[in-house]
Formats: sequence, structure tokens, C-alpha cells
Amino acid sequence: ETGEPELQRPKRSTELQQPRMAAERGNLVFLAGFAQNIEFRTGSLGKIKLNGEDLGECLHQIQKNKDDITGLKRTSIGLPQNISNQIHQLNSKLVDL
Amino acid sequence: ETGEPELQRPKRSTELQQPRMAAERGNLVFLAGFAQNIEFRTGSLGKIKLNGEDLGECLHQIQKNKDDITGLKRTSIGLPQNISNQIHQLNSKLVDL
Amino acid sequence: ETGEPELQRPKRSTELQQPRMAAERGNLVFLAGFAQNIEFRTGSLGKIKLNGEDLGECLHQIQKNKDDITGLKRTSIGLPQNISNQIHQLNSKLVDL
Amino acid sequence: AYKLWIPSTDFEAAANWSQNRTPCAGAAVDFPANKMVSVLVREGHSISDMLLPRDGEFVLASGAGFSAQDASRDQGCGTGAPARFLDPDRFSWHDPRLWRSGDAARDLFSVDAERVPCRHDDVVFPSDASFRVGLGAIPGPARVRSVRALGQTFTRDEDLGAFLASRAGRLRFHGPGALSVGSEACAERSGCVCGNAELQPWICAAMLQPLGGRCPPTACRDALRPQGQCCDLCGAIVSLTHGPTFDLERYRARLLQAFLPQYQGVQVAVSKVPRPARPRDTAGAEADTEIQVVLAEARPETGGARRLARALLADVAEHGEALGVLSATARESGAPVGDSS
Repeated sequence: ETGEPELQRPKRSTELQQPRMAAERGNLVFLAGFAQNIEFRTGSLGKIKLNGEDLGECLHQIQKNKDDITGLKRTSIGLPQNISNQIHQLNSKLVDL
Repeated sequence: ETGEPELQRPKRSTELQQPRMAAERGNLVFLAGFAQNIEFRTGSLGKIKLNGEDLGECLHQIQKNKDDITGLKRTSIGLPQNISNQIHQLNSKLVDL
Repeated sequence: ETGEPELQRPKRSTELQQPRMAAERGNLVFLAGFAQNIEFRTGSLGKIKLNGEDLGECLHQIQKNKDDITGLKRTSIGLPQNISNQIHQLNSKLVDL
Repeated sequence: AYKLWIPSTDFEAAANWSQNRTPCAGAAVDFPANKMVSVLVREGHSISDMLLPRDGEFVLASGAGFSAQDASRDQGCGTGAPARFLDPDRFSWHDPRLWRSGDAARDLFSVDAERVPCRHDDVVFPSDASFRVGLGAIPGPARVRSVRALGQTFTRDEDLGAFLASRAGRLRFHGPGALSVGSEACAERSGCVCGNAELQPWICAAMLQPLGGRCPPTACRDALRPQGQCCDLCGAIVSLTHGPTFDLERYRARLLQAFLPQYQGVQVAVSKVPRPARPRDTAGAEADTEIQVVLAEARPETGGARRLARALLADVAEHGEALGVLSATARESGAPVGDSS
């Protein structure tokens, strides 16, 4: 309803808080307000696809990459230490000769 | 169960299964609830941007990271094996002395 | 190209330039023109989320993964070289005996 | 006084659609490609296809949205022509039909030129609706006291100009015309001239556009044309020469309470207008404005306007000094058309 003029009310910015779908010179823009979110929610069978890429899989791959990197770090720190120990032992044996 | 009976059901329940864009308390929500998808598509010269980040580049980087990890795994498995072999040979030579 | 349009309506030339929202076999599809972008924008306090995951953090994680990989490459190239040198020295000492 | 903009560009407003109804479930929907517009969406809609404007926006109220529904075979909705959103550029600032006066005296009407915002008016675009306004090519800017839009009140030209140039402004205001704010509020007890006289050709053109630019025929001979009115009307015009103590609002209230109940069928408009140049005007301290009281009646054969005009003259004769009215004259339209006198 367009009843009241609201002349007395303080500057209201609810307009700015409402999310919107906009076209800007042919670009399609989805906008949320200052502290508002844009959320994608899928059920178990539904997908969000961006130019054919499944967004869920992308996030999954990011996590998988992160986990792999954690594993690689562990081995690349652990193995050299192990190898250094063996080389140290070899040196000791050589000195003992 | 996804196909036929839906047509006869009242409008309300079919709506719940339709993928949708909706405003929820100021948030912009894309829901791919049932077995349907929400897709965003640009032409070949268009980009998808998330708060200014080019999604195409992100996806490219995810794949590049994945490939790099595969390469790192190969070297981090291959190299220690190679080194272990050399250390083993050194030990053998020491014993032979 | 972005995929099969499969739209019932004939295309006027202006339609190609107009952003579009369409239902395709139950999927909700947002389309931008040939050289146009699709953008998602939140305010500075807003987030883009996929099933509760903060997409901004995910994009951050991609960069972090990339940096970690760069670090891992450096160590996996540097360390074996260092170790190879030590093994070479050991071999030399053995020969000198 | 304020004036409220009426038409919206809301998605749910039936009048915005080609078939005078909002798109039904499964409909194909077309927005004009090259018309900028902001569209408020209040509800959920199932659509099979929607072409968006190249520059525009859909503002989603809480709970509003769009879902995908393939063109329905059963409902006969998706099969017909697409629902077309009508040209959002069709609403003109100068069209009197598109404004509602915020004045309390609701039982009085305003002459056409004064239905469009006057120089001293505050203009309000409702914050709970989307809108688009065309500012036509008029000789000067449309001058008002303030403009309220999107919850902001603009009283300085710099602020208004920045808003109009912003994307939000360009989505809502278009056309070659200019808009200027900052006029004083009307401080005269006797009222203020609206100031739209120069704009009347544009105001009348906008209002009469659906009628092909012609006024409908009147039901009387020698119909009258009040100042600010686009078309002749039947009834009477009482002109009051006002003194310094005349109070426009009090006089309106007096008409509403003491006279109008006895003259059903007569519509009354009261406002201050420029005094028409008269050949033998007595020069001196007399105001260059007068109070125009328009008494209009759709059925002139009843003679209500004529009787009311005479009653108002008699009222001035008796209470003129108390009312602050120095003199009064009346003009009346002629006999009803079809009356064989």
C-alpha cells in the first residue's frame, strides 16, 4: 500500500537492503545488500552449474587439493629427515673405519 | 518417481521442487532442491564473476593445482625411492669393505 | 559454446542481446549474451555461499593451495639435490678408502 | 502540501502487462530490450522463459523470486503469446492522472494543472513500489519544493542531480526535461499560485493523449474554462478578491462544512490563481492574484452549481470582512445541451 508519505521518517534504506537481479548493458548481475549473502543451496540431486562446471565439484576439488598438499608436506618434511638420518649414520660408519 | 505423478499434484508441491531464485530476509538464495539444476551460462566471450573474481580463472587454477599435486606426488614418491636405493648401495659397499 | 539452447521460442535479433532466464527441462537457466558477463556481487559484509561453504574462502584457498604448491616444488627440487650431493660425497670417501 | 506518484512498475501490477494480467505459471515473459526500468517483485513466479531488459533490475521483496517451470501443456498459459511488460517510459511527470494530492480536503478536486506537482509541493514517490517517470521537453525545469524517492528526500539541486545521474536515478527518471528542487514552502495563509500555467499545454497534452488530444463534449452551452483546467466544464466559477486576512484552508473547510452537503452533485475546487488582466482594473494595492472557486456539475440541468455560486456571493456580501474577501464575482455556464430554450 502506498498510503503514507513518510515525510517525517528518517532516511530509510530498506530499498538498498533488498537483493536484486540486474542487467547492466547486457551483463547479468546478482546483487545482495550491504551485509546480505548470496547463497546457493542444493539438495542431494540438484546442482549449481556455472558454464557447465559443477560448483559443488569445484569446491570439493579445492578441499581435495588442500588435503593432498597437507599429505605432501608431511612426506616432504618426514622423508628428508629420515634420509638425513641414514646419511648421518653412513658418515659415522665411514669415520669408524 | 520424478516424472509423471508431479503433473497431477497441486501447484504448491511442484513449486517446491522447482529450482528457484528467491529473497530470504534480504539474502539472495538460489535453490536447486529436487533433481533439477540451476545453471548460469555466458557466451564464449563472457565471464562469470564472483565478487570480482573470474570463475574461469579460478577453475583453471584449481585444475592447475591438481595437476601440480599429481606431479609432486610422483616426484615425492619416485625420488625418495631412488635415494633409498643409493643409500642401500652405500651400506652394501661399507659392509663389503 | 555454452550448450544446447533447446528453447521453444523463435529468436529475434534483439533477444540475443537480452539477458534471459529460462526453464529447460525443469532446470532454471540464466543466460547472458555472447560477450556479456554474469556477476555475483555482495556488499563488503556479505558472503557468497554454496551449501554453507563460504565461496570467498574457497577462492582464497585456491590461492593458498597454489602458494603451498610453489613452496613444495622448491623443497622437492632443492632437498633431493642437497641429498644427492651428500650421497656423492659419501661415494667419493668410500672410493678414497 | 505533497503530491504522491501513483503508477508503479511493479511486476504484480496487472496494468503493466499486455493482457492486463500478471504472467501466469509457466508463462513466457518479455521485457522490452532497450527500456531501462526497475521492477519490484513481491511474490514468487514460475516462468518458462523471461527476456530481461538490457539495462534494468528486478528488486526482490522478501519471499519474492522466480522459479523454472517449463511451458505448461495443460494450463494454456505457456502456449499463447508471451506476456509483454508494457513500455515503462509511458508515464509522464506532466500527466495529471498520475498524481494524487496529499491534501486533507479530499472532497475537493483540483484543476488539472494543479494536479501535477506545484512549485511549493513536496513530491513523494512511494518507497514500497517501483516507478519510472518521464520528464518531458518543457521550456524550463519542473520546479518543486522537494522530491522524496527511495527513502531519501532531496531539497538541494546538487543532491537531486547526483541522484538523477546515478544508476538508481537513471533507472527511474528519464527524458530531456529537468527537475529542480528547493522552492520555499507556501507560507501565505491565503495560499500560493501553483506555478504550472506555462506548463499547461504539456499537462493537457499528456492528460488528453488517450482521447486523441480532444476534450470530451460538454453537457451545456457556453461552457466555462477555469484557469488551470484543460477542458470546458459546466457549472460556475466564483472569483474572490482576497484581502490580507483571507485564509485559504479555512475557506475550503467552510465550503466543505457549511455548503457542500446541501449541493450534492457539485464538485468544488478552490485555489489561488493569477489575476487575469482586466481592461479597467483599478490600479493600486489590489493583489495580482485571486481565489478561483470552481463549481462543476456533471448534470447541469439540476442547477446546483448556479445556486451554490449565488449562495457564495451572498456569503461574501454578508461575511466578506470576516472572511478577508473584498469582493466576489461569478460566471455561469449556459443552458444544458438539448434544452430547447
